[in-house]
Amino acid sequence: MSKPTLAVHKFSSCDGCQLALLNMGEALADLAQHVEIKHFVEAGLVNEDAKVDIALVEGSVVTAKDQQRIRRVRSNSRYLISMGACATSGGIQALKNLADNPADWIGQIYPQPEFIDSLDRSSAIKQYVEVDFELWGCPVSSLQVSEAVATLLNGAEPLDNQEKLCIECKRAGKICTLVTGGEPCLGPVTRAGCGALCPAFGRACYGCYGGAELSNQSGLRKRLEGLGLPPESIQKRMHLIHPDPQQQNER
Amino acid sequence: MEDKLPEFLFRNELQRLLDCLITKGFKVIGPKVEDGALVYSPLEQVAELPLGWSDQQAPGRYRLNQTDSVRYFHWANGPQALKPLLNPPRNILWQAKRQADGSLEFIVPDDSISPVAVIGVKSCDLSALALQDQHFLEGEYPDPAYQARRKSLFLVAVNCSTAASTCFCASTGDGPEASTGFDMVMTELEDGFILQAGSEKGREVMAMLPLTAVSESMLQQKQKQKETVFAAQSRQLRTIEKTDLAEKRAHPCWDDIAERCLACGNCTMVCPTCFCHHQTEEAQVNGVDSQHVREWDSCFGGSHGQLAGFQVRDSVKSRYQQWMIHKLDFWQEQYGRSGCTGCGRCMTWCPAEIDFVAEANLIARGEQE
Amino acid sequence: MNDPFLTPMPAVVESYVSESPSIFTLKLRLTNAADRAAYQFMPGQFNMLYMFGVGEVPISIVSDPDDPTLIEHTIRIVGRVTQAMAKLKEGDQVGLRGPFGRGWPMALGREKDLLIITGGLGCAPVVAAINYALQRREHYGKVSIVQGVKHSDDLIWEEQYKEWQQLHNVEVNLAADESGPAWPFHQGRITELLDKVSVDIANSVALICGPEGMMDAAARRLLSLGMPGYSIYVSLERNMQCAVGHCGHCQMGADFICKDGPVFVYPDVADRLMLEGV
Amino acid sequence: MTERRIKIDVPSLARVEGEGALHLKITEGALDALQFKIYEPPRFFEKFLEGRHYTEVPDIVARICGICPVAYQVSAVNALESLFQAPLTPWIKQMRRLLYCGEWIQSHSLHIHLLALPDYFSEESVLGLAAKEPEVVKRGFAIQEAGNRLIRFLGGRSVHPVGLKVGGFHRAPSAEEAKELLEFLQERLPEAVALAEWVAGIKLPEDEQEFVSVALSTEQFAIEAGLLRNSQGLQITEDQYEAHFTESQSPHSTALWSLMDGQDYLVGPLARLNLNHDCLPAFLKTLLNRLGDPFPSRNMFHSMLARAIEICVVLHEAISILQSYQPDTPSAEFSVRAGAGFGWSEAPRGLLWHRYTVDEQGIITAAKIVPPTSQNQARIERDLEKSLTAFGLDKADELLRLHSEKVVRNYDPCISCATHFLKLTTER
Ligand SMILES: Cc1cc2nc3c(=O)[nH]c(=O)nc-3n(C[C@H](O)[C@H](O)[C@H](O)COP(=O)(O)OP(=O)(O)OC[C@H]3O[C@@H](n4cnc5c(N)ncnc54)[C@H](O)[C@@H]3O)c2cc1C
Ligand code: SF4
Ligand code: SF4
Ligand code: SF4
Repeated sequence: MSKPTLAVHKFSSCDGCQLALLNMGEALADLAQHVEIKHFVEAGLVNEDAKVDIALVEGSVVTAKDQQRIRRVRSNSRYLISMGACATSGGIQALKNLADNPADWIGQIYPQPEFIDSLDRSSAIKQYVEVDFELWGCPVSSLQVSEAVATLLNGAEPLDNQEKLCIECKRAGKICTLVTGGEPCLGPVTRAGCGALCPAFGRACYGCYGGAELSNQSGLRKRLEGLGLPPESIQKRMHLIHPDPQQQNER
Repeated sequence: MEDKLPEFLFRNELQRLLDCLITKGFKVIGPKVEDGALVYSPLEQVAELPLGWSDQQAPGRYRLNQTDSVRYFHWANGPQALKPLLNPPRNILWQAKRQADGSLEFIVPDDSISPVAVIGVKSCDLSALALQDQHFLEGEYPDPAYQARRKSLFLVAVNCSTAASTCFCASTGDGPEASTGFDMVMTELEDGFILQAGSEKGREVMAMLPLTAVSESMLQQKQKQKETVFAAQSRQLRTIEKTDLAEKRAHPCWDDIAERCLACGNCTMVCPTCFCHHQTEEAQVNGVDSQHVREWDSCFGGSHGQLAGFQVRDSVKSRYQQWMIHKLDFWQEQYGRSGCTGCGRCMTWCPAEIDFVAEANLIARGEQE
Repeated sequence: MNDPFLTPMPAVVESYVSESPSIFTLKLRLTNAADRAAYQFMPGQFNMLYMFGVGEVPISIVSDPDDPTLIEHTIRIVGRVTQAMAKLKEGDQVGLRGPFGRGWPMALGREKDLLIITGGLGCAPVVAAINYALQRREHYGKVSIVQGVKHSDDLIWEEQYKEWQQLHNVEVNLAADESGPAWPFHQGRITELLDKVSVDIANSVALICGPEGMMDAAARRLLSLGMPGYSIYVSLERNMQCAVGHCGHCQMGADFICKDGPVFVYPDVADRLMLEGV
Repeated sequence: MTERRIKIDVPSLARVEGEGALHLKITEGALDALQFKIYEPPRFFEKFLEGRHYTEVPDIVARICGICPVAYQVSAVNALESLFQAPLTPWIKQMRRLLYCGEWIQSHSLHIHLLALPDYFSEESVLGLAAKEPEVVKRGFAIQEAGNRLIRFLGGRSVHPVGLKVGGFHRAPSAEEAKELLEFLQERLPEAVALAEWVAGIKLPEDEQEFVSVALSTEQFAIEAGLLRNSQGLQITEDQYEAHFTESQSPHSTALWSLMDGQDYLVGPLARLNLNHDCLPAFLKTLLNRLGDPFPSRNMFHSMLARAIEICVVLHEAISILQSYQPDTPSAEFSVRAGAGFGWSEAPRGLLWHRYTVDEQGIITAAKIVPPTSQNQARIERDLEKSLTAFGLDKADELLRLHSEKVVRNYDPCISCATHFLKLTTER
C-alpha cells in the first residue's frame, strides 16, 4: 500500500508553525517513515501542485495571488488543516483589518506602492476555502500537529479540543495569576493547548490560542474592569493575536 | 474518647517527625510557599515549611503575607487539597500496541507507587478525602490506581488555628478540628504541638518521637483555639435538604450568576470532592503506539454534556446549575451527604468572584446575606 | 491480568455487515480464550468499544446472550470513533470492555406483549430487546414496534423494519412528523400513532428509546391510556467515558446512567426527562 | 565561448525561511539581470506597534519571525530598557545571554542540518540526508533540541517564548530545572565539537571576495549587546545607527535594502567570526588551530563552519552560566519615560536594530526595525554576481541554479524577518 501523502503550504506568516515540524527532531524522521512529504519548501521539498491526502496550511491570505493559490491547494488536497493563528483567524497581521484605512498603509510606507501586492485584509484560510480541521495556537505545538496527523492516519478526524485554558492551568498545578496577583488573565476565554505557559511563568494569558467554547467575554471584561483596567486596554488585549473578531472562533 | 493522652512535641523537635517519616520510607509532602500560594509539595526540612505565613482569602482573591508568628500552620488552605495526590490530574490508563499482524495488546503502565506522608492536612480536606474514597473505592469497580495510592498514604492532620473569610466548614460539619481519617493529628501552639494518634501506624510514629506530657493549660489553649476559629467563620452554608435546589431551577438568581460566571471550571478543579474526568486517546504517528489517558474534566466544559447531535448543557446557566445542584443536592442521594466540606476554594479561586455560599443560601433558602 | 472492566480486551471482527449507508453491524470475538470464557451479558447491556489510536465509545450489545462468544453491535456513524469503526474489515482488531449497565426487563416482560417504541434516527438498544424476544417467540406475546421520525426521509434501515413486519405476531408501525409523497405509513406524531396501535395496555411492557422529549411524550401517552408506570421502561443516554461510574459524565440528576441504567423504569426518571440541562 | 541566452528562474527558493525567489538573466555570457526576490507580502509590524503599550512589545515583535523570536524580543527590550534606564541586575543580563544562546543553537543547528547540508550531499532535504548520514542527522537533531530546551527553560516554548519582559523576566526557573537542563547540554558539547570538526572537513568552493563585515563586539563574544564595529574601523553605538545605515526600496522586493555609508556589507556568523575571533574561548581557538583556522575569511562558504563554531561558543557559555545558576529576583523596577530608545543584538543571522519612540504613558508612538536579511540583501546580490561569474556562466543551467541557491543559503536569509513593514526615512 502506498504511504499517505502530506504537503505543508505557507502563506503570510512568521514561519513559526512550520517549526512545529522542523523542531520535532527524530519524530520528523519518524513521520517521514509513515507519510510521504511531497511539498514542504522550507524543508527543501518543492512540488506545490502535488495532490496530497493531508495539507497543512500555515499563514493567512493577504494577496490576490494567495487567493488563487489557496484554491489550488484546496482542490489538490483531500484533507486540509489550517495551522496556527494566521491560518485560523488571520493572525496578528489581521490587526490591519481593524484599521480605518488599511489600503493607505502601503502608500504611507513604501515609496513605490505599485510594487507591493497586498490586499486590504489578512484573511483566515476558511474565508476562501473549506477547511476540514483547525489547529489553533500562535504557534501550534509539535504535539498538536503530530496528534492530528496520527489520528488521521488511524482513520478518524482529530479531536477538536475547545476547553478553556483555566482547566489546563489547574491540571498543571499552576497558581492562578488573576486570583493571586490581579493579573488580566485571558485564560477563562482562551482555548487550551499551550500547556498554560504564561501562568506557569507567573504572567497573565494573552490569548494566543484563540477563543474557547462558550466564552463569556463580557463577563471577563467586567471583571477586568473591576481590577482597574481601562476598557480600551482590555479590548486591545483581547484582540492581539487573533484581532479580527469576525474571524474568531465564535460558535 | 481517646484511650491515650495527647502528648506534646516541642517546636524545635518537629524535624524529628519529618526524619522519622523519611526513615520509615515515606516521601514527605507538606505545605510550602510557591508562586504566591501554599501548595503541598515534597519537603525534607522543617525550614521549608511556611514559617509565619498566613493567607487572606475572599471570592476571587488570594494573598499570602508574612507575619512574625513562629507558627508553621497558621493559614487556612491553598489551591489544592489532597485530590491531586490520589486522583492525579492526568494519568495513563493503558497503552495500546498494534502488532504487525494487526492484533492489539493492552498494557497497564505499572507506575510504582511510593508511600507518601502528608503533613498539615486540614479537617475539611480529610472529609473530602473520605468522599473521594467513597466514590472511587466503594462502588462495584474500585479504581486500582487510586486504591494503591490510598493504601500507601500516611496522613498527619493539623487542626486549624485560623480561618479565612471563605472558610465555612463549621456549618457543613467538617471542621475546624479534625476528628477522624488521619494517622496523626497535631494542634499547633506557640511552643510546639499537641499530638494525637488516629491509627496504629500513627501510634508507631509517635512512639519514635521525644514527647513530653501535655499540661492542662495546653489543653485549654487548644480548646480556645478551636473556639476562636469557630467564631471567626463568618460564612455559613444553610442546611440544604434534598431537592431544595433541584426544584428551584427557575429562580432568577441563576440568570444573574450566568452573566458573571465564566464557565472556566476553576471551581470544579479546586474542589476537593469533584471527581469528573475524561478519557482521551493519544496516538503516535508510528501507527504502533497509542495511549489512553485520563484527565480531570469539568462539568463547565462543552464536552462534558456532549452527545451525538445534542449538547445537554449549552448555556453557562445550565452548567452552573449542574455544578451547584449536583454538589449540594444530588450528592446527598448519591453519597448520603452533600459534596461540600466547607473549604471555600471554589470561591477563592473563582476568577469571577462568585460567592458559592451566598448564592446557594439565596437560591435554596431565599436568604440574603 | 488486566481487569476486563477497566482495560480493553482484544477482540477480532468476525464479520462486518453494512446495514445502510450509515449503519453497520460488527460481530466480535474476544481473542483471548480466558476472556471469552468469562464473558456473559444481558440484553440492553453495553460494551465500551475501543478503536486503536482514536478512542472508545459505548455501544449496546444486540446479539443473543445465549451465545456470549459472538458479540454483536449495530452502530450508527455519527462522529470520530464510529466513522473510524465503519472502516473496519473482517480480521481487524478492536478493544472491548464490558459488559456494563442494567438492561431491559426481559424477565418481567415474559408472557406479556412487548410494545417497543423508538424515535429519532433509530435506536440500537431496542434492537437487542427485539432480537431477544424474537429468538424466544414462545415466551412473549405480540411484539409491536413503533418507530417515529421527524421526516420520512430520515428513516434509515427501512429493510429491517420490513423484515420484522413479515414475522408472525409482530406489528410494525411507522410515523413521520412530515412525509414525502410515497410514505405509506402514518403522518403525524408518534403519540397519535400510539392511540391507533392495538395493544393490550394492561398486559404489556413498554420499552422506549429515543430522544428524551419523544420518550417523555410517549410514556405520558401510555400512562393516559392506562398503562401502569411500572410497565414503562426508557433507555437513557449521556456522554460516557469510563462506564464504571467514576468519570461523572453520564450523571443525570442523581443517577449514573452507566451503572444505574441505561434502562430505567419511567416513574424513577419522569421528573427530569424534560428538564433542560440535566 | 559559444553564444547563449539563458534565463534561470527559481520560483520559490527551498530551504530558506519564508518565501523568496531568484531571477537571473545571462545574455551572451554576461550577467544581464540578477534579482534576489523577496516576494513574501509585508506584514506591517511597525504600524501595529503604534498605539500599543510598551509591555506588549515583546509578544508582538516575537511574531515577526518564528525562527528568531528571541532576537526580536531582546533587541526590543534593549531599546526600551535603555530609554527607561532600567537597572538590570547581573542576573538578568546573564539570563538574557543564556536565552539568546538557546536561539543561536537552535537556529544554527537547524540551518546547518535542515537547510544547508543537503546541498553538499546532493540531497533535496534532510530526510534524504538522514538516509546517507543517519548519525550526523541524529546528532544535529539532538543539538537543535538543546537550543529548544534552553529557550523553554527561560521562555516556556521555543517559538514565541513567553518568559521575557521589559525589565527582566517574568519568572526565575528553579535550580532543579537548571540542573536537568545542564546535564542535557553537557552531553551535547562534545557532539557540537564533533560537528565543527566534521563541517571543517567538507570540501567547499573556493570563492574569495571583498566585503565589509559588520558585527557587535564586547570583551566576550558579542551576542545580546555590544558596540557596532566594521572591518573598516567604524565603531558606533545604537543611537548612531541611522547616521550610517540607510534603507531603500527596490521593485522586486517587499524587503528593503540597507546600505552602510552607501556600500553593501555582511552581517551574520561569518562577519562575527571575522571581527570577534579574538574573543573565542581558548578551547575553540585550539580547535580552530587544529582545523587550519580560516578566520577571518573572505569565502562566504565558511559561513557554515562559522555557525558550527558559534554553536560551540554558546553551548560552552550556556553550560558555564548554568553551572552556577541560582534563581534570583527576575526583574528590575523602573519608571516609564517619554523619548526614543535604541536597541540591537546579534540575531543568528546578524545584526537586528530597533528604535521606538514612547510617550509618557508608555505607549509606542513610532517603531523602526531593521532585520539582518535586509542588511544582507545587497550583499547577496553582489555575491551572486561575483560567485556565479567565478563559477562559470557557461555552466549548465541546472548547475548554475544549484550553485546560486547554495550561495544564497550561506546567508541563511530569513524572509519572514525581512518582510515585516519597514518605514522609510530616506529617499532613493
Ligand atoms: C449506553 C449507551 C449505549 C449506546 N449504544 C449504541 C449502539 O448500540 N449503537 C450506536 O450506534 N450508538 C450507541 N450509543 C451512542 C454512541 O455511543 C455514540 O454515538 C458514540 O459515542 C459517538 O461517538 P463518535 O466518536 O462516533 O462521535 P464523536 O465524534 O465523539 O461525537 C459525537 C458525539 O457523541 C459524543 N460522545 C463521544 N463519545 C461519547 C461516549 N463515549 N459516550 C457518549 N457520547 C459520546 C460526543 O461528545 C459528541 O457529541 C450508545 C450510547 C450509550 C450511552
Ligand atoms: S492563571 Fe489564567 S489560565 Fe490559569 S487559572 Fe488563572 S485565569 Fe485561568
Ligand atoms: S464546593 Fe467549594 S467549598 Fe465546598 S468543598 Fe468544593 S470547593 Fe470546597
Ligand atoms: S463559578 Fe467561578 S470558577 Fe466556577 S466556572 Fe464560574 S467563573 Fe469559573
